[in-house]
Formats: sequence, structure tokens, C-alpha cells
Amino acid sequence: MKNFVVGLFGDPESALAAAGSIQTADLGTPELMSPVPMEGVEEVLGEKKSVIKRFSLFGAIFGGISGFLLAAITAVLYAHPTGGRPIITFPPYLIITYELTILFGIVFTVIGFFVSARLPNGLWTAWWKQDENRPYVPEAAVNKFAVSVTCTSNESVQQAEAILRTAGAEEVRDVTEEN
Amino acid sequence: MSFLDRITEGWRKNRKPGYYEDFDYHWAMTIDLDQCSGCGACVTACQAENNLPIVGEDAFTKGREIKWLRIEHYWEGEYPDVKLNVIPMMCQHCDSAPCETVCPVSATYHNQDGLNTQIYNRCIGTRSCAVYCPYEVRYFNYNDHTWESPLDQQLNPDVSVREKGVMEKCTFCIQRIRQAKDNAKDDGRRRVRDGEVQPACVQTCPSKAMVFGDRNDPQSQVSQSLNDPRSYKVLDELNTNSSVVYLKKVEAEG
Amino acid sequence: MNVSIQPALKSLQTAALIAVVAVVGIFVGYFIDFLITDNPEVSAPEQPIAFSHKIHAGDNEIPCQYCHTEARRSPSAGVPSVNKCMGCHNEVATESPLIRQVSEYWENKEPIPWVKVHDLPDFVHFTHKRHVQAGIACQTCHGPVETMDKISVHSRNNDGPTLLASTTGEIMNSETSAVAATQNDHWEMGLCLNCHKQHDVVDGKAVRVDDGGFDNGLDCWTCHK
Amino acid sequence: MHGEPNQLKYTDIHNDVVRSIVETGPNYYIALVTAFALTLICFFFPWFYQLYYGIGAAGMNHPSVWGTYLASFIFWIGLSHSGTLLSCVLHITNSSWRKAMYRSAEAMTLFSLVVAAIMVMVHVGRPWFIHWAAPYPNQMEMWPNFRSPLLFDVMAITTYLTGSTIFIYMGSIPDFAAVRDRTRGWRNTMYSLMSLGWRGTDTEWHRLHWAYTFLAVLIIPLAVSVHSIVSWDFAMSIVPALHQTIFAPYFVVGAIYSGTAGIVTVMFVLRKFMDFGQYITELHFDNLGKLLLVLSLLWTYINVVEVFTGFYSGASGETEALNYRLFGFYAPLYWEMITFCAIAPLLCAFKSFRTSFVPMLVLSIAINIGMYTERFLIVATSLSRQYLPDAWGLYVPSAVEISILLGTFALFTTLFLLFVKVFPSVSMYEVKETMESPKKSPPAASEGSPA
Amino acid sequence: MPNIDRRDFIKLVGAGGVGVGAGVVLRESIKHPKEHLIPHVLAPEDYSSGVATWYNSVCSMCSAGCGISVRTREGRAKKIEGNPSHAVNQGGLCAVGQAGLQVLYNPDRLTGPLLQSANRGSDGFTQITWEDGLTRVASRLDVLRAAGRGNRIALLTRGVGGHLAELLESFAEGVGTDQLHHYDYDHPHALYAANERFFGKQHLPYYDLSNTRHLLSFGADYLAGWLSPVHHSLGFANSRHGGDNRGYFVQIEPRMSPSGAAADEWVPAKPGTEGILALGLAHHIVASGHYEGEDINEWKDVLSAYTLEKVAEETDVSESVLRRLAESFANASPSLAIGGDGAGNNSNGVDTLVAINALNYLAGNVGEVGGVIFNPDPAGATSHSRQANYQTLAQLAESARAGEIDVLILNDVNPVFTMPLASEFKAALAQIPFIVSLSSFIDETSALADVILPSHTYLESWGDAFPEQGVGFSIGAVSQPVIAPLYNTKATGDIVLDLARRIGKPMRWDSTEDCIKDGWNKIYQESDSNTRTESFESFWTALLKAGVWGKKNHLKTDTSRPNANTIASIGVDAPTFSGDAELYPFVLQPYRSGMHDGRAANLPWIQELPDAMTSVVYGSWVEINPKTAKDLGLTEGDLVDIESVEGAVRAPILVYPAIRPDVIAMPIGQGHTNYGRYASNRGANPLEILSPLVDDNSGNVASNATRVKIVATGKHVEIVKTGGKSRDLGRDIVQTTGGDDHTAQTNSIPITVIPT
Repeated sequence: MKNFVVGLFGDPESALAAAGSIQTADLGTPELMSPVPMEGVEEVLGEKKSVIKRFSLFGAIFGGISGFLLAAITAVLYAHPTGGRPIITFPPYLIITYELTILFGIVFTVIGFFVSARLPNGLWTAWWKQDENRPYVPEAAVNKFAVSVTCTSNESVQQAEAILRTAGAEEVRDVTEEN
Repeated sequence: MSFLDRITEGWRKNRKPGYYEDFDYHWAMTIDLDQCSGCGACVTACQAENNLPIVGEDAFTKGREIKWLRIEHYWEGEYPDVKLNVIPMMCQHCDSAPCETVCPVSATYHNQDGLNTQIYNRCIGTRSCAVYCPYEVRYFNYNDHTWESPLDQQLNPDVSVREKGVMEKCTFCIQRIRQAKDNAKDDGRRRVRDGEVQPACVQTCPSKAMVFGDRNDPQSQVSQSLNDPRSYKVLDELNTNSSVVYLKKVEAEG
Repeated sequence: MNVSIQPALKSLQTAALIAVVAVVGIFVGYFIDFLITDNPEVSAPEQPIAFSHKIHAGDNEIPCQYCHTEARRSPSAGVPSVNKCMGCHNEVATESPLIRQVSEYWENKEPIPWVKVHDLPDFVHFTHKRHVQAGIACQTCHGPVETMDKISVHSRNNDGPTLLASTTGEIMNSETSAVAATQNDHWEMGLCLNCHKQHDVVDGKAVRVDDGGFDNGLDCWTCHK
Repeated sequence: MHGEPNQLKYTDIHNDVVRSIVETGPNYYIALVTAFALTLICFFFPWFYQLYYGIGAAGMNHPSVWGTYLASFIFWIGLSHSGTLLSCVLHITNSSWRKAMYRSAEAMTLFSLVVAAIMVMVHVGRPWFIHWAAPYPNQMEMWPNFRSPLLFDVMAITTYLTGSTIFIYMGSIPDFAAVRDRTRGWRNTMYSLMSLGWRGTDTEWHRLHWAYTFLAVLIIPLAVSVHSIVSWDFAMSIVPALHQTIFAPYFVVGAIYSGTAGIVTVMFVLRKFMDFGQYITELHFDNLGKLLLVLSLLWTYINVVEVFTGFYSGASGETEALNYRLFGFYAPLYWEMITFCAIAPLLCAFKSFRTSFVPMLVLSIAINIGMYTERFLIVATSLSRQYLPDAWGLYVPSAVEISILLGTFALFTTLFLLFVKVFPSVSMYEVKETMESPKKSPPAASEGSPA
Repeated sequence: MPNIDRRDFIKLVGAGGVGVGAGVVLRESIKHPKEHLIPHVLAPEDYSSGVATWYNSVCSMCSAGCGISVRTREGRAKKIEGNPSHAVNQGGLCAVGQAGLQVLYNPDRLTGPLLQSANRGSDGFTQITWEDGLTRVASRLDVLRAAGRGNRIALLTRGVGGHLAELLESFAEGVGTDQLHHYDYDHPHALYAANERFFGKQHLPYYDLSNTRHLLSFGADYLAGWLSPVHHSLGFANSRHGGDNRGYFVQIEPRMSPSGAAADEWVPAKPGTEGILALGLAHHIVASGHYEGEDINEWKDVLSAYTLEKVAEETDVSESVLRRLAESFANASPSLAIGGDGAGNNSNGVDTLVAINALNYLAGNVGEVGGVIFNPDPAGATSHSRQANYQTLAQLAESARAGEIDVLILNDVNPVFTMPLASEFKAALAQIPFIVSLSSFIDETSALADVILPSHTYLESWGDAFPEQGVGFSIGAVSQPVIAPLYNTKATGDIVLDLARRIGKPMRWDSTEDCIKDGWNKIYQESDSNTRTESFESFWTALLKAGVWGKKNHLKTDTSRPNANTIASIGVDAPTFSGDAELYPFVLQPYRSGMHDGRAANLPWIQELPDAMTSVVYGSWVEINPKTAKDLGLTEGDLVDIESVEGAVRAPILVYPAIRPDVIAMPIGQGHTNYGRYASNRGANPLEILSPLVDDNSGNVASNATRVKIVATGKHVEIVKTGGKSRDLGRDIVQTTGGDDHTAQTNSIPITVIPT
């Protein structure tokens, strides 16, 4: 059984405080949902690291190399001399390199984002089993700040609900696995 | 030949900036401005040989004539001390051609004969080569041209009729060069003889002001003409390194 | 509440399926048209007289250039004049109804309006002369003409190199023989380019080389005009 | 509703923006149908005629082989520099006033780019072969010529279009999620897909922030390079008055300039017709006005430099081209451009001017007319006065060209009208960010819980 | 898989169907259409598809008689080039010569015999058969011939050379008329007259430009329109590179022609004063002791009036220039003076040309290499005597008006276009009951015909040519058909032969080919052993192959002195002009541009060939001096009426930097009213407004002697021209050198001839 207890808060501070309490209470790391990026999450839940920058870097390097090679190799494959210049002409090819560096940088950044944020939601279930169902409260997209706790037992559900209420949750919901 | 080998081979052959100097032929033309009278025979010869369209008065009015070879007129002085200088202007077949580099699809490039070539059916019509050409000798087909029957029967079958949206220009009558090479092969010769190829304009020039030939061959007439002290290139300051060389007009004293 | 995109994807499946079917349909239609009009059985255009290359070049082993005399000395291979047909058919099979048609043309002094099967676009320059003289067998590009009752648009060379047995009068050995255009090769630029890359000209003959690559007529103006 | 933003609540924004998407009045349809009809009549019909007849339908001729199509191309590329570039810069510099306007500014970028790309198709002689400019393996074994400045363009614009699309999309994901919850039926399906199942968790926000920042960092040099490369289409030639080192900065500044003016126009329209008065405020116009002033001074400076170098060069070609631009056939256009782009924006020195909406709209439109003229003059004056005087000519646009030029605006408007109904045209979450977050309050039932 | 209900299924099927249809349409739309291979019934020997065959022939676009090589492919002529073996043009060919293909392929060509079934000039022609047409003509002729009134038949043909002229001659004899006129607008009547008077020979001499070191050209546009332009161009080029001693070219004319532009010096003398100028130079040569002949005193007498001061005043050329010209002309050896249309078509034209001949004589240029050389035996050359001048045609018109002409046969001639309106030639034609035209086109004249029996073009028919001015020796060439006739037309010669047969006066030939061959057989029989071959047949084959035959038998023959009477007759009066100088302040100079005399105006290539001086295409223009334009407040493109006493034409102004302020010039050739789609209703014809002022010595109209005024219409048109700004703005595009570096020899052109 897997239950999610979600508390809704009207302001970010209470939500953050609640999240801190949940973590201190050893109920696992809660998930915060909010309509805007929340400040101070890392102070409460620990620093977050993302792999996006590695993707970006790899993409840029890959793009740069492939850009230059694309220009250079296609030029020698079927040589069409132009303007009396050598077949591999650096100044123009560097511009191609530059553009492809950025193109692949962008594309890989996006891929990195998708991978690290596990989006699109529902496509990654094959790899991340625990993501099969994730709690969502629509109010969190409007003006509420939600704290979601993953509970595996009834005790923890009750404990989490208590903590959330104490922290000033406007509402506490049980979001049960829907199958 | 493996893919990698092809790449290394291509690189080896073409890496030097001056690789085009090792080409089989290096066709060049000289035009003696002291002999040219600006009669325009070459203009019509070009039009006849290369299927240049009869564009009509409207297109002329709009400035859309297609003349691979044109005669430019420059007046000097005022009446009565007035002179007219004429100069035939056609594709200069620059070795450092600005037009070649700009074509995004390699429709114009430098071929193994040192010619600046234009592959009509590859052209997508960006017209950038015409902008880049300082001699303004590239002409664009603004629409499909027709030859009123039976004028179409005069079309040269060795030259394609260009469709709308395609850039075209002087080719040094490459079809004649190809024919001459073909004849040379038939005769078991490796090279084309000097004077065997003459573009239509050179062939027809009533005052023989034009000389065409291979400048790789030091004995050729054109090579000798190139050494004339009067030789100069138009807009040489642009470093286009053109293959059409003019011989200065002489201003003699009576 | 579940925010997975899967339900949305599911609800789109029908629409997506229709789109896919339509796109696939275009390819199918293109291919069907290709099959119909390019199938040697179907696509071969109806000729004014049902001339069979199989009978002439295949069964009777008449060399190609006996009739297409200009292939050796001209860019175009040429079609034989009516006179040429009558040269043999004065004697041979004079009573056949097809030959009667030919003699009718001959008696009326009319040319036979053969339909052109192998056509190249206006911007392509191809010379039979150079290729024939270089020892390229006709079948390399035209396919097994001697097996065809009707000439078809795109040659399909199903039997590979064995078809190189030349009908130009000389037997081509494997060294001098050009590689046959492979199956389903269309007369596109790539076909010419491949062959030009793989061959060099030695003493006027095409020779297969492994390190040719760049020099043998890869200039665009070799084939374009 | 017309209060200061900080008096607004999150729900107000949410409702306002979602309303702008889901509630569609007849005026919108009238506008859309009109814009679309104009697009068809002014843009597509003339273009199809041109495809049938050839480029001869336009007024281009022998020395002036480039005309308004290319001018429009540069113009639209320039306009595209409003959004994404500005948005990126302001994102990196953490300028909060960006947030209410950047979404529509980015949309401008995107659609300007789309229009510019279509202008390329309109411009070339055989657009049905335009794919030959793309590197893909083919039986001809032909590849594009990577030495060509035009191919730099192809690569740069492809990258820029990709980048801009991704950038605007990434920024919109949370908003799609917000809209998703308020819609049903096919819209819900669409927004479900577009929001990718966004939930707004802390991890997602974190990733989005980083990805977005990286994108911004990547796109700033890209945007600069795009217009530099567009300028090289000209500057890499040896045409007098085009072959200039200053062209890249000239084009970039001009692009940002016209783009910023474009934003002012769009802001005004959004404010007026989408009821976003409380988000797009005098503050934005004030800031944009300052930006315009700075850019106009920069632009004027570069123009003065251009005139000076042309005059100082002493080369016949350069001086003639300069002379021709200043006093020749197209001189009225030149002085119109100077009036609109160098003199009129000086009004932005006054705060009262900057904060008045209608004058700013007029100015922004004037600047863009001037900037279009600039692009037109770059093409027209230089090409008609090249090296060989005997080949000089004159270029006057034809009716087809003018119609297509007007049609591009209709096309842009059509795309933009579609955009405002699909995308939240004001970034909800970022506007929310600029507000003070809700303070701790006694627990209460959540208001107006969405479906 | 999603659940597919019936509706979905229908949708799927629909989508698939539409897709398949689109695919099929897509492929069908990109397929090439089918073509046919049309084989021969019987393969010709010299034919191979895909291989070009060349035929040598003769150009008939003007009377210069250049040799041409025509490239044919698949039985169609594709290109005309100069025949490199032909000594006249040596491979070169002018624009009009190359445009000959468009005579052949002109869309306005007549495809079969026509009968005028409505009023004359109404284009109400209907197609008839050859049999019908020939019978109609023959019956008319037969009636007249049989009645002994053959002289009421007039034949007017374009200048026909060679043995075809003989054929026509024979025909005229057969029908019993002496009214056979050859008419070419550009025939140099004055030059013939002047040569007869001074040299006693009614021939054109060979002007050896090639070897001359100093050329004085008095209004002779030798590079563009005068006599044999291509040959002169060769000579010009050769002289410019004849070694260290580069030829010096002076052009004396009021309006700079292409030859003037190519010359080293352009002297804008007053129109009509060329002869006075020449005599002024002659005066100086004699006076300063350059001439030392026995008859020096006679010369001194006759030239005494032409002192440099007086000549300078009359010609508007400064004395110092005159002196310099005279000195350099006398000192250069050899030197040459020539006089062309500009000098000859004045009221004093013949006198002027005589004066130029005298100048040549005094400088010792007659009979010298690089001077004036008479061909000893202009083999086969047509006599000038049949050439109709203005007076002849005026007389013809007069007899027509008097009802003395019953039948007029026109052969490819267009006098209605080239005769001034004042001659009322067109009206006179209306009086002729029956007019037959053998023209290939409907032009202004043949539009008036009752029956048109269209002839072959020169590329489809036999002929030959013996260029009279030659190359310094006799030369001839055969014009052979290079292409099977395109249409239902017949060769001129064959039509005439057929008519002769029908009227019972058959000639001794069966066909034109027969006639030509017969003529050449005679030449073969008379020729010396050098050109003898095994038999005439082999000679004939070789001749057709080479396209040209010549005998290089030039001798320095004629050095005979002019007798005292001749010398005494020398003298040039001041020119007279029609029209009052006050009312009509400008002298009009109609000049021949690229259109020849207008006959090339229907060739699109020629219409599209930018004018050699102004780069104008498609239209007429009026050239005026910039100063005149400024005074009149006119700019380029202002439409003006050019009014003479006789009428007015309308054309736009073109400001021309190299024309005298008191002269205006207009090109001849445009202004056709009825000459096919390319020529009709385009530009203006300045010949229309010429005054019928005749130089009695030549009998030809003085076409440079009409005074006109310019009347602005206030309208403006765009002159269509290719050029932008014709000033190089210091860009050094055409570079010049005055230094010594021009002495290098480059393109020395040997004059070669390959006799068969």
C-alpha cells in the first residue's frame, strides 16, 4: 500500500516549515508543490543537484565537434572548390561549429531537464517504478502550497497528517493510489 | 575505397589554398581594348550559342535582360573632346570568385578546368552570387522564357534552357570545351590543342580582339597575350584574380 | 488526481492513427503508382509496332549496335531508320503481321513514331559514344534488354554481373567490365556518380579501381549542361 | 481590477490569464478571421502567383537582385530579437519587470522568426528545392556549401528557431499545467500533453530554473550571432557600402532596437485588448522607453560612423553609394528613416512621454517603419550602385511585393492571435513571483477550487 | 490499440484513401512527359543524331558577302558562324549576320503563297496554292509579253549578286522589259559616281585598312555599316597591331559613329563640309611640297581656293588640327582616306568623294598596299548599273502614276520603308494594277502586293556572291541550302524559272542550283591551273566544302593619273540643305545602326542587341548634344517631334555627348508599320521626313541634307537601354595607356585565304 498525504498551505513559509518537520520526523523527504518556485527549499530539505549542466556541456561539445566535422567531411566527400580557398576553411566552419555548439547545447539541456525532472510525467514509469503515481493537487497550481508525504503504513499516515495540521495546513488530503 | 580513405584523400588533394592551380586546364581570355570596336557581334553570338532568351521589351524596361556578355560604355570628357571607351564585360571566371563561396548549395564552384561554373539545375535562386559578383555578370531568370515557334528550333541542344528562378552566366562556352575534349579523346590526344576551343564570342569577333586558351600552356596564344605589358584586370583591387584579362586601349598622339 | 500524460496520449490515439494512416497512404499511393507505371510488365509504353528486343537481341543475337549504329560515334544511340528494318525484313518474316506494319510505313515513306523509353532530363548531358568506346556494356544501364519483349522505363537488373555478356561485339572480361547498375537503381545522379567514382579510364577503357575517387569526371559539368 | 500588482492575489492572475484563453468573445473571432483573410489575400495569393510566374512578379531586376523580400527577412529577424534575447538578458540579470511581458515578447520572437523563414521561401527563385540547403544524405551525394554566409544563416536561424521555441515552451510548462486544470475536453488533452504532467514540485521547479538559466545563457550569444550572421550575408560581399566591419554590431543594435519597439507595440495591444492593464503598466513602458532611447543613440552613432567612413574612404564606390543613399533616388526614405529612428526617439528622454501609452505606441510603430526602411535601403541603395556604373539600375517594388510585405504583418497577427488563445500570454507563475507571497493566515477553506 | 468504432473506421479509410490519392497525384505530377523518337525513313549520309554538321554558305544579310558556316543538328540550323576560310570575314561575323537564323525561324515568315482578297494593304491575305499563284502571275505576264508590252512589267529586287542576277537578267529579257532594278538603300551610288569620275572605273576599290598607317575616314562608318564592316574590322584590328608602327585612325563626322569611337581622333566638322576639309588637306599637302607629281601645277590651281584658313572657317575645324592632320596624313606611309555615307549622302556628295579620292591620289595611296586598290578583275561581280538610285525609283513611281506599269514584281525589297514620304512612292504603287511580291515576310511594300509568292530564305536556297570591294583580289563563294525548306516556299530563282516556263520563255537552266553550277562551271573553265582539279564535279564538291574560292592575283595595276579635265573638275561647293536655317535649326543625320536599312528590325536578337553607342534597345531615339538639350530644356526621354518641311516623326530625346550642337541624329531601322510582331509599331523612321533633295551627280537622295526643328511634346517616355551611367567616375574600368608599352605585338592577323 502506498498513500500520499498532502497538506495544503496558504503561504510558503508554513509549507516549508511543515516540510522541515516531516523530514525531521523521519517520514522521508516530502515533496513540495507550489504555484511559484519556492525560495529556501534547499535550506530545509537539503541541497539539490541536477545533471542538467553535464547534459548541456556534453551537448555543446558534441555539437561543436559534429558541427565542424559535418562541414569538413562533407566538403571533402565531394569537393567543390570555391573562391580559391582551401577545402577545409576554418573561419566559416567555425561559425557552423559555433551554431551547432549552441543548438546541441540547447537540445541536450532540454533532454537533461526532462531526464532530471522526470518529465513528461508518465513516460518514465518504466525506469522509475515509484513514479507510477504521483500525487497532485490542482490548487497547488493556483495559490496553494502543498506538502506531499509518501507513506507506506497507516501509522505514518496519521503521523504525517498530524504534523501537517500542526504546521497550519488549511487542508489535509489522503491521495490514495488509484488503480 | 573506404569512407575514411575518401576523406583523407579529399583532404590531401585539396588542402592547399592554391590547389586549383594544378587543374588540368586553366582557361583564360584576353580582350584587346585597342582592337575592340564595341560592335556587339559577340553579344549576339553569345545569345545564339547559349540559348539566351528573347526577354522582350517589357523585361528590358524592368532591367531584366539576360546578356551573359554585354558591352559597357564609358564616355570621357565633354564635347568636342569626347571619347567613348567600350569594354566587353562577361563572367571573369575569377580564381578567387566571391560568388562561389556564397552559394549555399554549391551550384556555382570552380571546376577542374579553372572555370567558374554554374550548375543551373542545382540553383535554388537565392541570387546572392549576383550580389557578390562585383562585375554584375550574373543574370537571373525572373520568369520562364519562351521562344515563339519556330524560333525554338534554333536552340542549341548542347545547352539547357534555364527555367525560372535560376541564375545563369557566361560559361566560356563550356559545351564547346567539352566537345573539344571529346574530339581530343577521339583522336587519342590527351590534351586539347591551342585554338581548338573558341567560345562563340571569340570565334565571331570581327576584329579578333579576343583570345581564348589555356594559360597552363606557356606556348598558347593566350599565355603570350597575358604577358603583354598592356594587360590589366578590371577591378583588380578586389583581388578576384580573374581569368579575363584586358589589354589597355592605346591613346596615341596624332 | 493523476497528471500523467498517458491518458491524454491515449485519447489522441485515434487522431494520431488517422494522421499516420494518411501519411502512410501517401507513401503507399506513391509506391503503387511507381509499381504500376514502373513495372516492366506494365510500364513499358505501347509502341506503334510491338517490337521485341527479345527476338532480335536475345534469340537471334543481333548485336545492339547493328541497329543502334550511332551509339559508337554519337552522343545519342539513335533509332534505326525504317530502311534499316526493311533491309532484313525484305527477306525475313515478310508475312508476319507486324512486319507488314513496318512495310506499310516503308511504302508510305513515313517514319515510325517510336515512343522514347529512356529519357534524361534536359539538363543532363550523356554521351553514348564515350561509354560505348570505354567498353561499358549496354545492359549496364539499360538492363537485360535482350530478355525484354517490351522495353521498360526503369531497368531492373535481376541477375547481376552475368548480364555483362556484351552485345557490342566484344566479350568483356571481369577486369574491363563495368559493374552493372544494381537492382532497382533508377536513372538518377547517384547511379552515374557511383560508377564514375569506381572507375578510371585506362587506354580509353573503363577500369574498375579502388582508389579512383576524385578525378574521373566528377566535375558537375561532365554530366550537366 | 486596475490596481497595483501587489494588491492582486494569485487567484486574480490565474483567473485573468485563464480567462484570456478560455473565454473568447466575438471580437476575437472577427479579428482572427480578418487577419487570416488578409493573410490569404495579401500574402498567400500573391505568393502563389509568384511561384507560378517566377520572381519576376516582384520588382527586382539585374543589378538589384535583392529587394523587399530580403529587407522583410532582415526586418523580421530583427524584430525577433525583441523577445528571446531581451528575455534572456533580463532573466540573467534578474530584472523583475521583465516577467509580465516576456511571454508575449518571446512569442513575437518565435513568430517573427517563422515569418522570416517564410520570407526566405518567398525570396528564393526555386523554393521547391530549398531543402538542398539542408545537410542530409542523398543519392546526389551533394551537401550544402558550408562556406556560404547564407548557410550560416540557415544554421543560425534553425538553431535560433529551435532555441526560441524551446525557451518559450520551457517557460510556459508550469502555466500550461495551471491552465490544464481549468479546462476540459480536447483542450484538457492538449494542455495535459503540453504541460508534460507538470506538478510544480520543488524538484521540478529546481530543474526548470537551471535548465531555463542554461538556455538563457546559451541563447544570448546565439541571438547576437544570428543577426551578426544576417549582416554577414551583406558584409561578406564586396559590394561598396555593404562590405563593412561595422555591419554585425550595426545589425544587432538595429535588431534589438526594432525588436524593443515591437515589444512596445505588442504590449500596448495586449494591454488594450486583453485586459492586462494591471500587469503591463507604466513601469514597463517607462523602462522600455529608456531602453529605446539608449538603443536609438547607439543606432544613431553607428549610422554616423557609417556615413563618416563612407565619406572618409575616398573610394569612388563607397562615396558614390553614400551619396546615393543620402541624396539619390531613395533619399526621401533615408531622411524618413533618420527622422523616425534617430530624432523621434529622443522624446523618450522625457518621463511623461515614456509613461504615456498612445505616444509610445506611435513612436514604436514609427521606429519600426524607420527600421524597415533601413533594411530596404541597405539592399536597394547598395545594389543599384555597384562597381561598374554602366550596370547601375533602379529598383522599385512591385504591387506583389508590397502586398506580400503587408501580408507578412497579417500573417504575424494571425499567428499571434492563435498564440494568445493557446499560450498564457502573461507568465502566471513569474508574475506571481513578483508579488509578495501570501502571508501566514488563519486556516480557511480554499477558495474557488478548480476542477 | 484504441477501440475503433465504425465512425473511426470510416475516418481511417477516408484518410487512407485521400493519402493514397495524394501519393499517386504527387508522383504523377513529378514525372516527365513521354517523348517520341522519330527515326528517318532513309538515313541521310551526313546525318548522325546528336552530332553537329557544318555547312559553308554565304551571308545575305547585307551586300558584304561574308562566308558563313552553319551548324546544324538533327536537320535544323542552330548557329551561324563566320567561315574561317573566307578571306572577307575570316571567321568573324557581325550581329546581323548571326541573326540570320531568325530570318529562317522567324515566326512571322510566310508559310505559303498568299492572295490579297481584300483591299491592298489591308492584310486580307488568303492562302492559295503555288499552282494558283504562279498561274495568276504567269497569265498576267504572258498577256503583256505576248502583246509586246513587256516593258510594262517592272522588276524590283533587292541587290542580288552573282549568278542569280544573271538569272533575273535573263528573265527580264524573256518577258521583254528593261525595267529591272536592284534596290538597296545603302548602295553607295555616290562612291561609284566619284570613282568613275576620278578613276574612270565604276567599281568599288579595295580599301586596304589592314596595312594603312593613317586612316582619314570622312563619315565612313567602316566598322559598323559601310561596305564590308567585318572585313574592315579585321583591317582595323590588324592595323592597330601592325608592328611598332601602329595605325592612327581619324574620323571626320558630325556625329560620332562606332568607327569614330574606335578612332584615335574624332573631328566633328560641319555636316556636308567633309569634301572642303579634304581639299583643305589636299591644299596643304600640295602647298607644303609633299606632292611632287608632274601635274602639281594643275593641282595647285584647282586647290588654290582651299586655304587652311578658309577651310577652317567653313568646316568649323581649327587650322592647327587641319595642319596636323594634313602633315600626318602626308607623312604616314601608307595612308588612306575613305569617304562614306556621312560624306557621300550630301548635296555635294560626289564632289566630296572625288575630293577624297584626290586626297588619296595626292598622298600617293592609289594602287599601293595600305591604300586604295582596284581589283583587276572583279570576277563575277554584279554590275552597279542595275542599281536603282532615288531618281530611278522616282521615275518608276512617275511611270506608275502615269499608268505605264501594269505588273510590278518585288523581290525582298522594301522601298516603301526606305523612300522618303515626299517621294509618294507608296501612292504610286497603288496605281499599278498588279503587284507580285516574292518576299518571305509581309513588309510595308509586300503588304501592297496582290499575290505573294514567298521565297526561301538564303539558308534554304542556292546562290553565290562575289563581294565587289573584295579583299584585294577576286573572291567568290557559293551559298548552299543548309536546311530543308521549313515551309511551302520556293527559291526566288525557281519561281522566276517557273514563271519563265509558264510564259513560254524557258531559260537554259532547270533550277537555281543548275544556274549557279553553270555559272561556276564557266569560272572553273576560265580559271588558271592553280584552281584546276580533276573535274568540275570535284571542284564543285571542294568548293561547297570550303565555301569559298579565290584567286590571289592582285597586281599593282592602276597608277594612271587623272587627266587634266578630271583635276579641273575637282571642287566642292558648300552643302545645301532643305529647309530654312532659321525655322529648322538642326541638320538631321539619319544613320544606319544595327538594324541595317530596317530589314533586320524583325529579328528579335537585333532588337535586343544594345546599340553600339547608346545601348538602347527596342526603339528609336533622337541624339542631341548636351548643350543643345540644356538650351532647349530637354532631358533624356522627353518625347519630341522632329519636324522637317516634309513632315514629322516622334521619338524620345537621348542626350549624346559626341554630336555637334547644330546636328541631330536618328537611327534608321525602326518605325515599321507592318513587318511582323517584333518590328511593327516600334520607334520612328527618320527616312520618312527626308526632303527629296538629290545630288545630281549620283542621282541619289542627299539623306544628310534635311533641316529639322525639335518640337517638345511635353510627354516623357522611358528609353529602354541596358546601360546605367556611362561615366566611369575615376574607377579605371577601361584603362588606357599612352606610353611605349603598346608596341608589343599580340594579335597579328594574317590575311589568309584557302583556295580550293
